[in-house]
Amino acid sequence: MDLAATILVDGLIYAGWLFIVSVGLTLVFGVLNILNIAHGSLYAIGAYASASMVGAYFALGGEAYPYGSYVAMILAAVLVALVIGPLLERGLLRFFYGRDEVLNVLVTYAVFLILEDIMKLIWGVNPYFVYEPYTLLGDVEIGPLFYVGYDFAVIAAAIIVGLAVWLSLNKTRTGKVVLAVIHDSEMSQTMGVNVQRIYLAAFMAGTFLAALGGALTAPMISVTPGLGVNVVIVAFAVVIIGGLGSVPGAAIGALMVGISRAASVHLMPEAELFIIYFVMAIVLLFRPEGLFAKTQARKI
Amino acid sequence: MSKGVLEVRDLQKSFGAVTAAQDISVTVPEGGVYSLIGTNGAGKTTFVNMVTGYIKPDSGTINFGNRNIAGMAPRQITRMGIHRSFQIAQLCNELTVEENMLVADAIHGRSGPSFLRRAHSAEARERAIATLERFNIAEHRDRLVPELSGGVKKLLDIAMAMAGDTQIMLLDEPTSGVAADEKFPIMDLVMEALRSTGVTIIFVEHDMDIVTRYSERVLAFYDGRIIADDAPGEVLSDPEVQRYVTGAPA
Amino acid sequence: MMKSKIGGALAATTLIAGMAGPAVAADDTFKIGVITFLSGQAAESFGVPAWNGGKLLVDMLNEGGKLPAPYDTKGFGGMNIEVVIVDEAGGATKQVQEFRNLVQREEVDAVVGYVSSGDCLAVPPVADELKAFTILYDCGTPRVFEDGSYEYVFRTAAHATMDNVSLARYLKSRNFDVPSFAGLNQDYAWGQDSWADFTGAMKQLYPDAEVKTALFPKFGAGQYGTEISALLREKPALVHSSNWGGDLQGFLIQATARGLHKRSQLALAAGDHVIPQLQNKMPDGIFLGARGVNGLAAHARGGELKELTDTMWDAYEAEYKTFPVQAPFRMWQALFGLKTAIEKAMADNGGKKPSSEELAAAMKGLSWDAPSGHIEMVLADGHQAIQPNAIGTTKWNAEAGKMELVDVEYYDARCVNPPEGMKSQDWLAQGFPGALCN
Amino acid sequence: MRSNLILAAVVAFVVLAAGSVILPDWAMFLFAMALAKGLVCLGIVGMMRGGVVSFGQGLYYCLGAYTATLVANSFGVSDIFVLTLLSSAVCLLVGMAFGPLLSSYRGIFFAMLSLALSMVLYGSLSKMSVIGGTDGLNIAAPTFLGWAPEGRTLQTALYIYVVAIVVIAGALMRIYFDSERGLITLATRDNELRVEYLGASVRNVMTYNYVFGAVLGGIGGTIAALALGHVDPEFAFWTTSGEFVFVAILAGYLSVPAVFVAAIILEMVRSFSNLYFPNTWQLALGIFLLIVIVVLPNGLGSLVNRRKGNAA
Repeated sequence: MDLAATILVDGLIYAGWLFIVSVGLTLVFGVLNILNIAHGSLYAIGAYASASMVGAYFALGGEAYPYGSYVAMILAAVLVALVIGPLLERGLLRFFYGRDEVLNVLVTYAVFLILEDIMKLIWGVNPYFVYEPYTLLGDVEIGPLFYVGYDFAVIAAAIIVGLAVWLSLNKTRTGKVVLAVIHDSEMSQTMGVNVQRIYLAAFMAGTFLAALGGALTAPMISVTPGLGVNVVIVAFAVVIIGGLGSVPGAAIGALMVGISRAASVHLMPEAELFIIYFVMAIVLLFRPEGLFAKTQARKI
Repeated sequence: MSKGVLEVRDLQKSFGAVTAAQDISVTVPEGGVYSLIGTNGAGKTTFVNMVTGYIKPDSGTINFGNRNIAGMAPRQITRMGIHRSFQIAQLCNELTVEENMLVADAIHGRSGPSFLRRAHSAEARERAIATLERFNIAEHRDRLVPELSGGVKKLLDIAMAMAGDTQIMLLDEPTSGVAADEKFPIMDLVMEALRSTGVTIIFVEHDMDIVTRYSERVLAFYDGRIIADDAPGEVLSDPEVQRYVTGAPA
Repeated sequence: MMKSKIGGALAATTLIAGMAGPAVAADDTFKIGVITFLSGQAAESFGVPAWNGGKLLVDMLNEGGKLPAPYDTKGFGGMNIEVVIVDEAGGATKQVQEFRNLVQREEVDAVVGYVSSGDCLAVPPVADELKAFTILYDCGTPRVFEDGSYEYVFRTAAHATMDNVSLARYLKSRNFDVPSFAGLNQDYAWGQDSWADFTGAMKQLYPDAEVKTALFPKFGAGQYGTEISALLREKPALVHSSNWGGDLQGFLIQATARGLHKRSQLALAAGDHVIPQLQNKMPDGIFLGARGVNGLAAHARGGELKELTDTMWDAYEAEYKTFPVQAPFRMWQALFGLKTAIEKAMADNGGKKPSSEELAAAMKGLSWDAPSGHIEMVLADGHQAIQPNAIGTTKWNAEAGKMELVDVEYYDARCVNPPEGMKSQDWLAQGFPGALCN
Repeated sequence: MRSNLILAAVVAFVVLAAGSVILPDWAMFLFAMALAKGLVCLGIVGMMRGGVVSFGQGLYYCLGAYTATLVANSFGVSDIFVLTLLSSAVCLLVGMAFGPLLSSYRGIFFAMLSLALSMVLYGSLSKMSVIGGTDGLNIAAPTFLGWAPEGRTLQTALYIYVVAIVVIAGALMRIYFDSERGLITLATRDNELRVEYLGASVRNVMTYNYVFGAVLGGIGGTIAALALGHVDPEFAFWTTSGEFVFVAILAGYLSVPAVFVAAIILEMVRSFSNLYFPNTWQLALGIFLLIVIVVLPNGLGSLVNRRKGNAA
């Protein structure tokens, strides 16, 4: 298969993963106006949870229906969202709404540090493996190259997540309210929207998406401490490029980063490290608020 | 043409489908008090915003001091002597009234703002307080902005705009957000303070009593156009103005 | 006058600092500071297993008589061993501060530590400044003693050049045909240096092998899909990787799933430590080293060190339910070296607890036996160890249910390490002058 | 008023310098490092007064450190004054190059763009094996106008040097904060529109603060490098910058000395939690950060320097 096609496929696979890990970040920022550094930790927790769940699933004789392991993975993400989401939002973040953006970044930085060690206390430092789901879907042969079916499942998952988020934002009543809050929380408050519940819902959704990212990644890596550190920076870049708070932006950002990274790995490996910051810098130079940023004119 | 004259020619501005200004042409000679009337969205504030650089006109010229200032940055226009106040008073909420004044003083201060000269120096504070006294708000000097009444905020907003040498002063709804019984006292204060400096005054106003009481000339806006430009009496008795602006016969 | 108020606050903090008094080690205890990774990526692969091994050995020594001679005496020269452990995570800046705290606040008698090459470069100058006896037990970069020379600093493990030279020699001695090769290494000094060493060695042994692509994914990237595609397209005969820990595990899982190991021979410079986790997910037929005769290679070696090796091996397996990989072996050889040096010094000074000077004098040019073989401090004027190395091929033993190392080749220390006074890069460039291979 | 400042500076210098006598060696080193980092944070505080926070001060911290190291290693310059001057000059130039570019960004975008810049430096340095890549480089102990102390004397000399620079920089920044431009900066944080309509350039304000931050960062980096004897790309990593920001927030923008106290407190907490909780020091640090943010929303400075009227 010719190079361009390879780059495209690799780029899409990576972009799919990127989108899943960043869309939650952008959603949370859009609604709570908090750039959540702990997003990476939630991703890691999702990975650990999924590893444990799938492990347990097979330990309880899941071999009979191996495909059930995918359900276990998603359940893991749901579980993380249900437990940690409310804990963080109700227990901590709600006290910082309306405070300075950068201060809030620090709050989540602290959360990030805390979660890093808590994970170690729960799961120890030894790696977890859930290899099975990764190979379950067999190989896909494209020209001379083998891909794992799972890679394309990740792309599919990304598309489903994207559609789900988009639909629930634009086609449901709650979603419309969320959009209203994203646009202007004070105004929607005066309109009698229960912003508190929206915030909680949004944060739990964000947590779920982060955890899902981790859960889906778990089978292709060894789940070890320090997993989240690198993810969050990449996710930042993606949502900054796409425009903070914009779901389609996250998608475009993921595609841009994914494909340009694939291109650099194939064409000039030495540039891989920079490519993401390069894309980000270029975009911000021409669109200081990112591609799809919400821009409200100020009334004077 | 003398330096203080503001000469506006064929200003056009539209936001998407909405036309906010079309063929706006008007000459404002030096000195005197002018008022802009019109319903909301008629184009008064757009006019003020274009003259002061907040909005860039699509086309047309704004000549002042022998230069076309259309599309210049607000601070450049301000430096040329066209100052403005705001519908919503633009103040520094974390600073006291006096400090707000000191900011204005520091910027218009001699030889540009300095890295070394103390902002709270005795001279600076004297100047600041003097200005505050002219607007009769000196007693609030140590209070923070959020503690102030709407009227005092308005006065401070105008007082800050008056720092430095002002040739034209645009007041965007000076009495909006001011208690009804405060409106006239405040207008009296402002007019007295401004007239003494001989600046040209252009103010946007909805209250026709205020318009007739204070302005020598009235520009009536409708649908982005100037539909009348004359002495208050004439303008307010103009049928078109009555239909589109004041609503009822004066 | 807020400045002076703050000044007061500052004086207060000063006092707190002053009050945090150190616990001075008595003469019947020998206090060592141990620095290794307890968090972050390197914890799981190196830091924690290393210290598990270390803790085990310290307890055995404090009890005494648990080990074959000459290590059957109690503690260090009869002194009880006390340990202060510090997490190595956090970068060289933090480590330099922690080192000063260990020496000046905790007043340890010796420091044993450092997996990260960055830390190994940053600490020695401070160690000399403070005249603190320091053993670097794990880190790889040759630069430590090739770019500098230190009085009180010793490295009891061979530097990383050995790993990739051995790998290249292994290919040659098994006359494996390498028309072309590619590399996937972590994008930081370790990966970059390993690749440089490997290509350097290959240039000597396989002059006309073509270098396909050199990939340097970000450290901790986790996702290698794109890199693997690139390797699959290039079809090199051999793929070299010095990845470790999660990065290596992730790469192997994703590479084997896509059949890279069927298309190209995988050669892993330091790969042994992921076997306990990957088990049979590690494909057969991979060439791998353990940065010394460590782990499986040591267990398979036998010889006169069998008793010592098996004692440690069995104790470790009993305690931690898994076999020891490279990291504990390197910690052991450091602690055995320290024991030997202390006891030598005490023999010279009449049994007193040795000072840093006496320890340094004793350690210089020392040689001793460890489970990983005979360690000799012969490089860098007696400050840098050389040790034998081994490379083998993975083979899953289905019935035993464990991974084995077959076709293991052992290399003498002097065959895969440069001679005294020669920088490893020059040694590679000049075709291993003075190498003594059996 | 000015006499007060001078008096305060003298007091601060005496108190700090006293440390060279009171403090045990390890603490003196810790203080020296903390003060050096404090200089970087002072730069961030300067920007905070204008309403922006740089998450990329590691860029200048690292740039200063590498400039000093490379100059020292390749030209054999070891004089601390020369090295400090050189690296602050380099940072000044780089700051003047990026300042105007960044000055039109605000809030999270300013933070993230500055972060991206420092991460690019981090990446580039990691790639340059010639200058040690991620392993970094060592730098020899500095000399002071030809005087080459060793051991405790060297530490003391370094410490006194840092203290002197801290006091001078602190006093200068105080003068700037109290100046007309200082007040305009505060006004900008509050209401940019007003400042523009008073005829001042907001971008200009932002640029100055950024450039000052760059120079302070460079000086801090140089001193840190000389104290550590080692530099590596970690100096520019985002977590390094994150710590600087934390110190700045912990200190708040009201008081200059608070910045350095905050820096010292952080170093203490970090060093002790490292020793007493080797396995959970991140947890300890994180909890400490949270407590501080909750208890002191306006920073340490608000304890000693309530703004007029802010008392409520």
